Amino acid sequence: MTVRIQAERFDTGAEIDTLAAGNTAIGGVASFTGYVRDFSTESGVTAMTLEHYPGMTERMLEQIETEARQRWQLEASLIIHRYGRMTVGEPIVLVVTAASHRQAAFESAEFLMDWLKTKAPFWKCEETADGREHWVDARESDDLAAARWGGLPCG
Amino acid sequence: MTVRIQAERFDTGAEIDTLAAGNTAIGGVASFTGYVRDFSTESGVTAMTLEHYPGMTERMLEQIETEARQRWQLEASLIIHRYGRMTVGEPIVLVVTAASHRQAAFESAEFLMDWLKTKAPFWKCEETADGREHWVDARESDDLAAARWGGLPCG
Amino acid sequence: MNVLYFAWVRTKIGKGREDVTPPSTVVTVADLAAWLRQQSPGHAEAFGNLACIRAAINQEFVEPDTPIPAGAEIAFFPPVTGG
Amino acid sequence: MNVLYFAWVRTKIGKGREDVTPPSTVVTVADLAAWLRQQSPGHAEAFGNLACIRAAINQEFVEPDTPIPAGAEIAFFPPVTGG
Repeated sequence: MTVRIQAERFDTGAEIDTLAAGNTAIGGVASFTGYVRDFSTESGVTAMTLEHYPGMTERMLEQIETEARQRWQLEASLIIHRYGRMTVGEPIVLVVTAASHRQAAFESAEFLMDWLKTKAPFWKCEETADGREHWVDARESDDLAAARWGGLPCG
Repeated sequence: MTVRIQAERFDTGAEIDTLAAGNTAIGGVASFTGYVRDFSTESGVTAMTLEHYPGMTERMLEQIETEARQRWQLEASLIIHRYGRMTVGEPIVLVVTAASHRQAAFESAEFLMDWLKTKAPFWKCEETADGREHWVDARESDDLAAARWGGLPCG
Repeated sequence: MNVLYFAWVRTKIGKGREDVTPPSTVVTVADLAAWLRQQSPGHAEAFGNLACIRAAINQEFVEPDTPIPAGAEIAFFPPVTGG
Repeated sequence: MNVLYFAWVRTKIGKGREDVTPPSTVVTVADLAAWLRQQSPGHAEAFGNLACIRAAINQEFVEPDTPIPAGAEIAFFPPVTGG
């Protein structure tokens, strides 16, 4: 059960192999890798920088991994989330879960990703080809929580 | 969009890397690898042989991959299913799906695995340490379809 | 008529494939299974409980009441246990 | 009181961390945000629309009406956009 926050690239294949190796109780391994997508035709974005809250990030990721292990019978799990500058095509985030049964592996991987997207303290700043930067808006779902504060659009 | 039926082992990591490489429209890649689990403490099973129906297997896997591509917007997908003899810890099956959006990748991978388990013409024969072999029973869900034929237990 | 067998249907019958010539009263997949059951003790054991048998015609799953077209490839096997 | 800023809250204020001494009337996270807003034009811009601000105390997300304990680490930031 591992959580890593790092600036360096990671190797999805090597991480999955390491997680599954040697534990013959594992019947299935599910993984999800998120990449920097190419939005350049729409928006001219060529790179982005992920800022995070050191200390809180590790704390939150460990909390949610504990939660996943309480909900599902997992043999092993791994979360890697990068911070810093990344260009199009680079991997950003990896979640791997291993269980005896396939449904536990799938469901827990999806649970971890959903949680990461909405609760882990990361913020994306996108760069366009002309050198300009802008902070990415939060998704609609977050606006529900926002209603408690008031009701104006963010900027 | 690839389907492979093979006796040889495969490398999950290398397959995921190949699938994702060079397509910058991909935002997420989901994968599932199924392994031969160690049941030896319960049942003494140390290896198994997967028999399949050559020709029909390829046909069914291609059908279901087409179905997945109609239901979800996928950038790439891969199914590998092995046949022949495998020992505990070896990978049996791999599904990888790549999409712009994470939900499409997750859902389609789960759909492909569910389908493989219930519709692909594979049969498991397990070996125990004392050299005996037995064919694995189908899962309960299959008994619904069986009701059309009659109602006795299989053997 | 070309018939294929897989898994324990194959091992009980003792072969994976055979060419058979059933009488013209054999029209459906269920008719063929009932007729094959009478061909040998191995066939009788394999087709002893039809609840445990699945079938395909020309590599597509079919129901027991499906008529067998001319020149078809028929396969009998247990419920699948793959993945 | 140690306050941290992230993402555009940080860039608008022009620093990622500051030590502040609010008056004793500042009890909750919302009180602190309202007081910080008056400290500079940058603060005014960052805290201009509180609907866009989230907060953490000692690295746990909190609601605006949460009282600030003594010696706490407070952080203000936009809604998260990770993954």
